[in-house]
This record gives sequence, structure tokens and C-alpha cells, in this order.
Amino acid sequence: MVQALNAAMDIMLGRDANVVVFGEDVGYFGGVFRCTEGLQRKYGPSRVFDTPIAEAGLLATAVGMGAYGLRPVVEIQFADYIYPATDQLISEAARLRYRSVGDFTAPITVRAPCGGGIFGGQTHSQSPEAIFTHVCGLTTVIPSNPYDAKGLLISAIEDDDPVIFLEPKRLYNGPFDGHHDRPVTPWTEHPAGEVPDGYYTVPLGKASVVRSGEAVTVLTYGTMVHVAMTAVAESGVDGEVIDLRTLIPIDIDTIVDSVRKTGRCVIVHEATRTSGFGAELSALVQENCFYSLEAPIVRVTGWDTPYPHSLEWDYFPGPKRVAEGLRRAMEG
Amino acid sequence: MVQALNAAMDIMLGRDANVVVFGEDVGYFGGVFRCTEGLQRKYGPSRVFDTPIAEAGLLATAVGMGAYGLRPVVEIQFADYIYPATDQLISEAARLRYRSVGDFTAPITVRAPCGGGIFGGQTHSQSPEAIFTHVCGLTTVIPSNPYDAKGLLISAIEDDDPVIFLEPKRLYNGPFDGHHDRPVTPWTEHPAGEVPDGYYTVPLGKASVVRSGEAVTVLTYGTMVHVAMTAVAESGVDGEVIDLRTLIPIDIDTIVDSVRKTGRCVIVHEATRTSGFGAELSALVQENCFYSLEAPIVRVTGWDTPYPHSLEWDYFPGPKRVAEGLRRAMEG
Amino acid sequence: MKNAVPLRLHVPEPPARPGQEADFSWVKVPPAGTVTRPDIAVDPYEIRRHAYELIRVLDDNAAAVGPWDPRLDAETVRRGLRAMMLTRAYDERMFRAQRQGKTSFYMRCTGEEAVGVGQAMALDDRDMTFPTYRQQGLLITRGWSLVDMMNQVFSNTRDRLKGRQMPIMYSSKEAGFFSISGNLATQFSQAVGWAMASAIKGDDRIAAGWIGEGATAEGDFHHALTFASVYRAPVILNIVNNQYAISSFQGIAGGERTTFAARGLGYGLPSLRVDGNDFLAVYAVTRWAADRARANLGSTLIELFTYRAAAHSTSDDPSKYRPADEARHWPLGDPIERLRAHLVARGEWSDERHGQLAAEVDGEVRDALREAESYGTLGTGEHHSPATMFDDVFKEMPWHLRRQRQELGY
Amino acid sequence: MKNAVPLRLHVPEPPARPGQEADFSWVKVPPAGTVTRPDIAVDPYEIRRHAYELIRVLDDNAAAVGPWDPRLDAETVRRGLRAMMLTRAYDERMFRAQRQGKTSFYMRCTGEEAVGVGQAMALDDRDMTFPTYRQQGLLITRGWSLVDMMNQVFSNTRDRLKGRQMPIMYSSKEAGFFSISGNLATQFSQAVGWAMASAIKGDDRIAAGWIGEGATAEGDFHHALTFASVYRAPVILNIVNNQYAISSFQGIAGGERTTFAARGLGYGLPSLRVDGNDFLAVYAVTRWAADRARANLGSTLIELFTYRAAAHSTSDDPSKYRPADEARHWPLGDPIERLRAHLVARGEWSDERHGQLAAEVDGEVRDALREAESYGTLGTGEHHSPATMFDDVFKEMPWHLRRQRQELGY
Ligand SMILES: Cc1ncc(C[n+]2csc(CCOP(=O)(O)OP(=O)(O)O)c2C)c(N)n1
Ligand SMILES: Cc1ncc(C[n+]2csc(CCOP(=O)(O)OP(=O)(O)O)c2C)c(N)n1
Ligand SMILES: [Mg+2]
Ligand SMILES: [Mg+2]
Repeated sequence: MVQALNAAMDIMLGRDANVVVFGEDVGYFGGVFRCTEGLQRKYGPSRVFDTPIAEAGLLATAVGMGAYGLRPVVEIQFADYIYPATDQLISEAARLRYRSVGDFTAPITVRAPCGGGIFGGQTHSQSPEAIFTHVCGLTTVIPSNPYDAKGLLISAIEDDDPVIFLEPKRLYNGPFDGHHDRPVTPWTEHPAGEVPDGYYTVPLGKASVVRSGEAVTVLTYGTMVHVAMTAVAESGVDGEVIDLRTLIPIDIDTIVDSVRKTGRCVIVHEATRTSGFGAELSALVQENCFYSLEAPIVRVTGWDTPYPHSLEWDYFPGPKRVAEGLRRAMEG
Repeated sequence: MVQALNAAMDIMLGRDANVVVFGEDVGYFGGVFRCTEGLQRKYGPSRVFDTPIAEAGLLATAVGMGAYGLRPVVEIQFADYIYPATDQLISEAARLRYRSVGDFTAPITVRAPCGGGIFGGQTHSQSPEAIFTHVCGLTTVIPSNPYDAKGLLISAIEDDDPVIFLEPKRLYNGPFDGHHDRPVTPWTEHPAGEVPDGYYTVPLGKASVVRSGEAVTVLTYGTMVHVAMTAVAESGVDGEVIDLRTLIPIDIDTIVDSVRKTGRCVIVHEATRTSGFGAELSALVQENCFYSLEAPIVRVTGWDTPYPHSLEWDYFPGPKRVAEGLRRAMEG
Repeated sequence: MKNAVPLRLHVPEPPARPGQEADFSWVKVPPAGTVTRPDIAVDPYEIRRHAYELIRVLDDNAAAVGPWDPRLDAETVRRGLRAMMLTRAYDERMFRAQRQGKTSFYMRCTGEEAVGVGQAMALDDRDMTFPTYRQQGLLITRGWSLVDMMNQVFSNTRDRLKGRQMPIMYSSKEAGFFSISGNLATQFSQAVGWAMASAIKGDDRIAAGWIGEGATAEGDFHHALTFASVYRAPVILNIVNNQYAISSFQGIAGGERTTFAARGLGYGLPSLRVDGNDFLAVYAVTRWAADRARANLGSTLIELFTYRAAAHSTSDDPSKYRPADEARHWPLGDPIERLRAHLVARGEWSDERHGQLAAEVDGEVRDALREAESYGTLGTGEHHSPATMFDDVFKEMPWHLRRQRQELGY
Repeated sequence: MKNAVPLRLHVPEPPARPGQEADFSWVKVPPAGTVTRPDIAVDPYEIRRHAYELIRVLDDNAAAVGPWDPRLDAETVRRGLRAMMLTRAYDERMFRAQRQGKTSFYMRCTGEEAVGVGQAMALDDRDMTFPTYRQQGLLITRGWSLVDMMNQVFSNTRDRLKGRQMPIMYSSKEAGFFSISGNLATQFSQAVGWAMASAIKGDDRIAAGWIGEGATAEGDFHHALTFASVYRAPVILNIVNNQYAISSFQGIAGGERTTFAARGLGYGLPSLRVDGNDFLAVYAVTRWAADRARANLGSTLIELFTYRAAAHSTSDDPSKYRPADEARHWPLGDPIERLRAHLVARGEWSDERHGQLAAEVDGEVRDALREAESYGTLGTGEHHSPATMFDDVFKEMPWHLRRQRQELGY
């Protein structure tokens, strides 16, 4: 997935002279996860550069550059470190088009590795997406595989408004199925690991049905797409697994069609439960599919605690917990 | 309500030498909403003082003071300006007890006026509570009347963990019924406007049923409690109006008892809808009351736009929109 | 190793509070013309002392003296005087309009007119500005339409911002005036980003940002100086030290033991402190900083030392926290009066011409007001359709906003 | 008014990259003993130049010279040497433990031992410290149990932090060592708050905060200096300039055109720059700053000029971004070697005693490791019960966490 993200930035730097890429350690070094490797050498230090450690400064300069007419692609080293930038994101980037009636815009892409599963402890494992979904004016995207990652990142860079692009770091090197005690499969063995060369897009705002099923709809995104697939396989429940890909704007039609068909719904995310994006999904499903629902909607999520270092696999909503959720949804 | 808040701080400054009150303009001047008037004169400038304009600095020093053993009560001049402090709030105050296993704690109260209705435009009208409810370790409180405001603020100050205390500024001077074109009633004419002298508490985590009803449960808080009451009166729908008072931890029992009785639920808040706290309430209600629900849960909220200056009454979910929501819930 | 005395908290106190005599004895006012004017290529380290001086051009006889005298021709100076008078007349009229219920809120820049006006004149009109809410003088100097500004203040049917922003939060890309934010300080580091973009593109336009001395405490201020210094961004960073942040005197912002200009020293930025009520000095330092930026020499920090003569805003009553007559004691006088005296001293102005000009700018404001009011005021409630509320949240309206607009009945 | 040349962005570049020759020619190393030592009551303005000097005590012959010589007795110096050696031995052993799969992560402070150790010795044990992840020397100097530290690194059954924190994120109220945060810079301004609290209570304990030169770019750094200056908080603010922030050389953090100590000048704080590999100098400036704080004279900013000799962390490979042998060229040498040479020069040390001490600290680490491993390691998976995950989110567990704990089966 790292190569797919790198390719997306490479292509956009090449196609559009207004694209610039910057962040902490992204220049010469190529980023702590190597996502920007080689880009500075190729496009020079005024297109791809290191910055001081100041996430709010990164976002603020990106807003200024956006107002000028550039398309900044900013890396926040870990999603956990995006909080210093929330004011610039919420009060500025997300509001700029509105408050200036389109005179000034902020076509910024904010990339940030999110999620746990690498023993990163509470400050290298968070999934803060719900916060951004509450902020009108922000688009929030989380890919689950290299093909989508590249296509969605190109769409995000081309989007004329700010996009929060969260990259599940547990997926950088393979489609993690949720069994941390088994060997990692590389992306090369996964169909969506195949990434075409060159430019293509995956549209923002469109979910993908990664598995059709009749029994229950599973709404999920990021790492949990693969975990949900494992849970479906292991539980034998005929789940329809939907990879939301974009959280805002949400692809309501795909969700509603599926839940109307299955009559049941399980929502899976890694973030803490309370007021997580699962809450909004649950509200939307019951508002739009109330008369189709045969059982309560089930949320399988991270606990409402910080992500603990040594207990991360007890925190992580793995295949067992998801399967348990599927069964609960079927019984209800 | 301003006097009630002032009294709560006055009492706690008097009772506990570890209580300190600070923020922008709160010292000599007594705060832009006058909530801290007279406190510096009474307790001296090292207990009640002005600070530089740096919300993150306010919170950071509060965390340090909390680690020392003080109980800081911090004012953020408008809730809209809390975003620069999110990192100190989320990554630090909310996590400190957990990461140090109780060795260090952050018994901080963060007061901030929230909500619209005073032509404050998009940066003096926001209701950011949902964000805090997603952060484990934070308690979020929103009072709807002077009696509760005083009792809840005292509880918040006494609480050993960080509390976000949002004060609906439209209620500072009276129980706003949602009809902006009618004269304002002062608190003196409202039963909950009567505030006992001296120390008392209203417990955190407990909702209040402000009107019993049989037809539909209305879950709300802050300014919208009064608007909901108006809507119930004007629509003739026999709503049971619940003032949640504390959002986290939420009083699930009161909610579930009511919805099981009425079979219907309307959620009302002023904040933008998507991923607002209404989403979590909706999810909780359907998880806990699925088999009692006779109609879809209805959310009546602010729109997913910034709070516009001249159109604020079109943005505000007033009695008409709430009444419409009640009718929808009854029809469903 | 223990201390002999218990520790204690120092909380800065202003020299005078209501009921006490105004006290500006702490303000050191050096004679005009005494601060050196270095070459723009100077090593910032060599001019560290400038951060503690006060660059002044107008002397006690209203003559322009010393190396910072920009030697402006009389016509240019009269243009500056006119823009300052127009700014003040506009402010006074809008203040009254608010009091008359025509809008919800207003903020004047009374006593600080030399900042917006003098700096706008020293910049190129194509340079980009990231102002605070107290630099309406920039727009006025650039000849922006008063009617358009009033439409914004009134949130009326012709308000280009569609009533979305509070009064005075202007925005005009055409005038190179960035959308004002209600959040303090955020625009200061954005200005640096804009300037970096201009440098990345090999453009020739520079940027300028403004911040109040109170707001310098925000992290954004630090980010601005850091990024400006690291990338040598072509940006002028202006601190308007008007002594107050609402009720808090500048000591609360950190001005008790040093100057605000000195903040720039630690970043290796040349840092100048200027008499903000001296139009010519303001013009000169701004021009110096602009020349540096244009020559790829990087950013300059300027402290404009001035005084907020009026209330913070229409919601504020300064007699609650400072001596009621404090403004009269401000030792640097009034920028308009000082420039008027200068022109008179040059033999380029008279009381009569001044009276004419005052009447002229009043008339201009009155005419604009008449027109703007014809498009409605917040008080009369004529404004854009509520349907417009859902536009521009995103470039393209997503389904959920369309649905919400329908819910509202549009 | 237009520029003759197009604007361009300046992006700082380090003097040498992998494959190039290490280059520290830009480091000015003044002779030891040349910087004056002012009285603690000095007006900070008077010692502005100190921010650009380099306070050094150990001269080329390893003799202690000049006004900053703290004149420590040999026993104290040996204590310092021992603590530095113990810190290094601990680091090396834990680094290997990580490589052996006993834990997930580790960070060494190799080459920077004089910071944590020298400063801990200059402070009172009751003073409160707000360190970064590279001041493990503080804990070790204060005699904190190595076993306890290892338990934390291994997240084992005796880890007081119950496996919640990543390795090296120690916390000990008893040792006056604030809980390490994964978020850079946040603790710097918290240190100021703690110091303000101590002052509010009329206590006698002061605080000290640390930050890396890279993290000084965060807003929290600015808030710390602002609040420390405004309230004259009894806090020592330390910048550890080890030349790198992961892969970024200090120029990216703003060190190209000035020093990090200079950042303090704009806040009116006395700002000292010290040879961070000179134990005696580090001790002396820290003591000076502590004395100031205790005397209610307020805060001091210290830049500790040093070099990160090892990788950023076990996840890092510095040969990717700097010359592989750069550490060997660092002109300020190694703090342990320099202090050893000093003791030898004083006739208070020998190769033999040094060898004995090295063996002794190795043994101490080995014994501690054996005990800690008996409580489990992350690799062996012995840790606290998952039920504990739900504790301490709040003081009292609310219903939703109880319910979630049940869901997990506890
Ligand atoms: C982030 C933020 N915090 C607080 C406020 C409230 N506020 C508005 S103006 C002001 C004072 C600003 O003072 P200063 O920066 O000196 O500018 P001046 O008003 O003097 O021009 C404050 C605290 C705000 N608008 N934004
Ligand atoms: C807010 C935040 N942003 C980014 C990071 C990622 N990060 C961890 S250490 C580091 C470099 C810090 O460098 P410096 O402050 O110089 O300290 P040093 O490692 O040299 O001791 C970075 C960028 C973080 N932990 N927190
Ligand atoms: Mg001011
Ligand atoms: Mg460093």
C-alpha cells in the first residue's frame, strides 16, 4: 500500500505543478513509513520538503498555500498527532470556502497513518475519524487496499476541498486478517494488491461491496474490512461486507439498499465506540431502514479506553469479536 | 444563570484552597460574560487571574497545576475557541490518569459558553460537545438552568477528572423558549431560576425528566430543553422531555425507561447533525430499546453548515422544527 | 539548596485602573530620527537593538526627520491622510449604525488608522494581506467600495458573503484581502504559507500578516515565525500592539519585561519597533520590510506601537477596566492629527482644506450608507435566502445537505 | 516596487548527507571558561549575548576552568560519572532486549547522558521534572529502581503502568518524574503550570521541563515561554539540541540562522547556551537557573548543545539520512569520556577504577534484567489482566465501561 500511495503522489506531482508535498521527515528521508520516498529527489526541495514539527503550522501554511492556488498534500506523521492542528482544520480549512463564498478555498489533502496493531501504544494507534466527520466542510476517506488507496488519494488531491485521508498503518504491508498470531500475507497475494501503473481515480463518496451476502449487512472501513471478511468466513454467517471507503459524504444508497435486503446490520470500527462514526452509521441506518430492521444494529468497536500497549490485541476488535457481533445480529 | 455560575465558583474558591480560576479577561474584568465578576477582588490575583490568549496554554498549565494537586477552573471565552486546546485536552488531560495509573490526575473544569442565538456568527455560536463525548476520560456537562448550573458546576469542580462544562450562552439571561421574536423572559419567572444560597450539588451522570409524557421521549440538553418544552406545548404532543444534563457518562437508565414506555423518541440538539451527540443517543436507544420502538428515532438538529450570521434563526432548530419532529415521530 | 523565601506567583498589573490617574510614564518616547536605518541586506543579528528602539519620523514640530523619512511627496501624504480620515469616518458611522440596531456588532480601529493605511500604501496593491479585524484601513486605502463593506456589515441582500460572517469579517480576493477569521492568530501562519507558495511558484507578490499583541500568545504566532524563518518566506509579519486585548493590558500578553518586536530575535528575523501613530514611520518600515522580502532576504517582524483609543468592540465598555480618559494621555498622539500637522508644517495643508476634506469623506460615507441601506440591514431583516445557507460548505453539495435544505423547505 | 528577481523558497539543507564527509565546521567551539557568569539577579537584557555563546567548563586538558566551574568535590563528580555510565549501560542492554524481541521499542540517549544526569544532580530530588523520552538519566540519577524501569519497558506483570504505555514512557510521582507523553512538547507548558501551582501555594519546590530542538516548533513551546515569562514561574526550561529530530537536522527546526537559546530572548527570559556534553557546565548552568527560580526571579531557558549519537529509536536507521560516521566527528566529544578524563586529570580516577566501575554498572543492569525478566516480557506475553484495561479511564468506572469489560468477558 505504501508504494500505491507513493505512486499517487508521484503522478499528481508530475501532472499538476500546483501539487506540493510536505510534512515531518517526508523530504530527503521519505517519511517514517517511506510513503514519500524518492519524491524530493524527483521533484526538488521546493515541491517536496521537510517541515518543522508543528502540525498546526503544517496545516496553516497549507491553508495559505491553498488560498494562493496550490494543492498541498500534507503528512501528519501519526493520526494521533493531528490534534494540535484541529483548530486550523476545523476553524480554517473546513470553513474557508463557506465564509468567503468560494473566493478562497483549501484544496488540501491531509494524510495520516491511523489505527493500531503495531504495538504503538495509545499515541501511535488512534483512529480519530469520527471527529472529522462531525465537521462540516471536511471529507474523510479511509482506504482498505492498495488499489483504492492510490485511486482515492488521487481523487483526494484533485478534490477542491480539504480531505482527511487516513491510512490504516496495519495495512501498509499486507491485508491484515485480524489474526495477529498468524504470518502476515503480503499484498501481492491479494487481488486489490494489484495496482495499475499511471493515473486512475476511485471516486470519493462511493462505497464498495466487497462481499455480497443475504444474512446481514456489515458496514466497515480500513483495516476492519479484512477482519470482517475473516469473521464472515469463520462464522459462516452470510454477511454482505461494505467497505465504506469515504465516510463523509457517506454512500447512503449502497448502505440502505443492503440493509433493506438483509434486514440486519453490524457496524465495525477500530475507534472507541461512544460517539464513534458507528454511532452516525447506526442513526442513519435506523432512520432510513427502520421498517426493514429485524434486529438491533450491533456495533463492534474498540473499547472506550486508550489503546493500551501490551493489551492491544484485547483492545482490537478482532475476528472473534466481529463474529460474535454477527451472531448477535442474527439472533436479535 | 451567570450569577449561579459565579456563586458556584465563589463557593468552591472559598471551600477549597486548591481551587484556582483563570482565563482570558476573567480577572479584574470578570469575564466577557461577567461569570467571574468580583472573584479576583475577593480571592486575590494568585487564585483568580487573567491569562495570555492561548487556549492550549491555559489547558497545559491547568494540567500541570492538576498534577501538582490544584483544581483549576478554566474559562474558554467561547466554545468555538476550544479547538487550539484539543491536543492538551484529548492527548493530555483525558489520558493522564490512565497513562500514569492514577499517579497524576487532571481534576480540571473547562467552562465554555456554547450555542447560538446571539448573532455571533459561525465563530461565536458553536456547540462542539460531540467531539468531547468521543474522547474517553472526559466528562461532558451542559446545564439548562441556573439551579442545575450551580449544582453541576460544583460537582464538576469537585470531580477528580477533567470535565468539559458547556454553558449555553443564550440561557445566561433567561429561559429562551425558541421564539426569538418574542420578549425574553427573565430567570426570575422560571422555577429553576431560583438558586439556593450556599453549597449544594447536582450529581454528574444523572438526567432530569423535566416533563413527564406518554407519547414520545424527547432527549435534549442545554438551550434546546426549553425549545423542546415550547414545541411540546405548541404541538399538543404528550412528550416526555428529558434534560440529559451530563452527556458522558450518559444516564442510560432514565433514557431506556422512558423510551420503553413511550415507544418513540425525538433527539434535539443545536449542534450540526452528522456525528453529533444525537447519533450516539440514537445508537444507544436503538441498541437498548429496539423492541419497544414503534417509529424511527427522529433527530432535530442544527444543519451541517457553519452557523450563519444573518440566517441564524433559519439554522437554529426552533419550536416549529422540533414540533415537526414530534409529529414525524408520532406518525412513523 | 532550599529557598529562603516561599515561592510566589507574579501576576502583571497595569499601571492604572478605573478611578486612578492614567499613567504612561513607562512608555519611553525617543526623539524622532534617532534610530538608524540599515541596509536591507543587513545581518539581522547586527540590528538586534532595533527591537527595543522606537522608529519615529515625525518630530515634535511635525517635521519629518532622520534616516527613516520616506520622503513622500505631498500628494502621497495627502492620500494617506484622506484614507485615514475616510477610515475613521466610516468607523464612526458604522458604530452609530450598530447602536441604531442596523447590525449586531462593530469594531473600530480608532487611533490605529496609520497601521492599515500606511502599510497598504507601502505595499503593492497586488500583494496579499492577511489582516485581523482592525485593518479595515487596508481595504479603504486600496479603494475598495465602501458600499460593499457596508453590505457585509449589514448582512444585506447585496452582501457578497451572503450574511454568513459577522460584521467586519470582510473578504476580498480581488483586493488581496484574506477572509477575516473569528479565531485569533490563525491567519498569521497562513500568511506565511501564502508567501511560501508565491516563492515556490517564482512569483513576485509578497504577503503580509497582522496580529494583535494579545493574540501573539497563540501557538499560530510561533508557527508563523518559525516557518517564515526556516523557509525565508517573503512575508511581513506585523504585530499591532495597541496596549489592550479586550480588558487585558499588554503585560498579560508578555509585554511587561520586553517588547513584542523582540519576539522575532529568537528566530533570527530582523525585528523593528515603530511608532504606530506616525504614518511616515509606519510607511517607511513597511517599505523596508517589503524590499527585503522582494529581494529574497526573507521575513521581517514589525511591532506597531499604538493605542486602542475606542472600545474593543460595540460589546465592550473600557471604562470598566481602564481610566476613562486614558486615551487622552497616550503619549504618541493621534495619527490623523499628527499627519495633518505635518502637512501643515510643510505648507501643503490648511485648516480650510482639512475641513473640506472632512466634509468630503463624510459625504462619501453618507452616500455609501444610503446605498447600502437600500439593500437592507440586519435590522430590517432583508437578507439572502435561507436556501443559500447550504451552498459552499463543499464545492458540490452532497446528498445530506440537499436533503437538509429540503427539510428546511427549499 | 516590483522585484527584479523571482521569489524562491529556501529549504535548509544539512552540511552532509550519507556518502559525504561529515561536516561540523559550522560549530563554533569557544575555549572553556570564557563566558561570564552573571549574578542570578541580573537583568536578562544584560546577558542577551549568552544565548549565542557556549558555556564550557572542561578545557582541552580536561581541567575545570572559568567562572562556571561548579567546584564539585571528587565524590560528587564520581557520582555523576557513575550515573552516566549506568544510564548508558542500561540503554545498551535495553536496546539489545528490544532486538531480542523482549519488547516492541526502545530509545537510547547515547551521547546525551550529561543532560539527564547533570541536571538531576543540580536539582533537588523534590523538584518536579517534566522530561521527554530521552531523560531516563533523571530517574537513574535519582536512584529509581532499574527493575521498575525495565518492568515498564517489558510491559510485564510488575509494570506499574499496567502495560498501558509504550516502552520508556516512564511515570513516577514519587521520583518527581512526570508521566512521559507520546505527544511531543505538551509537557513543556505543563511544567510551567506545575511551577505556577507551586508558586500559588507558596511551596519551595521548583519545576523543570525538557524539549527536543525539533519539538520547539510546536505551539506548546511558545505557550511555555509565554506563561513562564508573564507569571515569572519557578521553572527551568531546557531545550536539548541534539542536532536531529528523527531524520531532520536542526536547520529544519529553525537553527540555521540562530541558536535555540535565542528563542528565550523575545520573552525577556535569561537564555543560556551550554556545552551539553560537558557535565560540569551542564551542572553549573542548571544550578544557576535553579537558584534564580528559588529566589522568585523566574524562569531560565537553557539550550543544551549536544549530539544524538545513536539512532532516534529502535525503529530508525540514521545511515539513511546522515553520514554513517558522523557521530565520531562531533566536536564536543563524549560526555562520559570527558568527565572520566577530568577525574583522571584531577588525580581522582584511574583506568583501573574505571574498569571496575564499568563492570559494576554492567552487573547492576544484568541483575536488574534478570529480576525484571522473571516478571515477564512483552515477548513472553506475561502481562496484566485485560480486565485492567478499563480501570483509570475515570476515577470511578462508569456503566458503559463496566458493560464493555463484561463484553470482553471480565
Ligand atoms: C482563539 C481565540 N481566542 C479568543 C478569542 C476572543 N477574543 C476576541 S478579540 C480578543 C482580544 C484580542 O486582542 P489583540 O490580539 O490584542 O487584538 P486587538 O483587539 O487589540 O486588536 C479576544 C480574546 C478569539 N476571537 N479567538
Ligand atoms: C506532536 C507530535 N508530532 C510528531 C511526533 C513524532 N515524533 C516523535 S519523536 C520526533 C522527533 C523529535 O525530535 P526532537 O524534538 O529533536 O527530540 P529528539 O528525538 O532529538 O530527542 C517526532 C517527529 C510526535 N511524537 N508528536
Ligand atoms: Mg491589542
Ligand atoms: Mg533532537
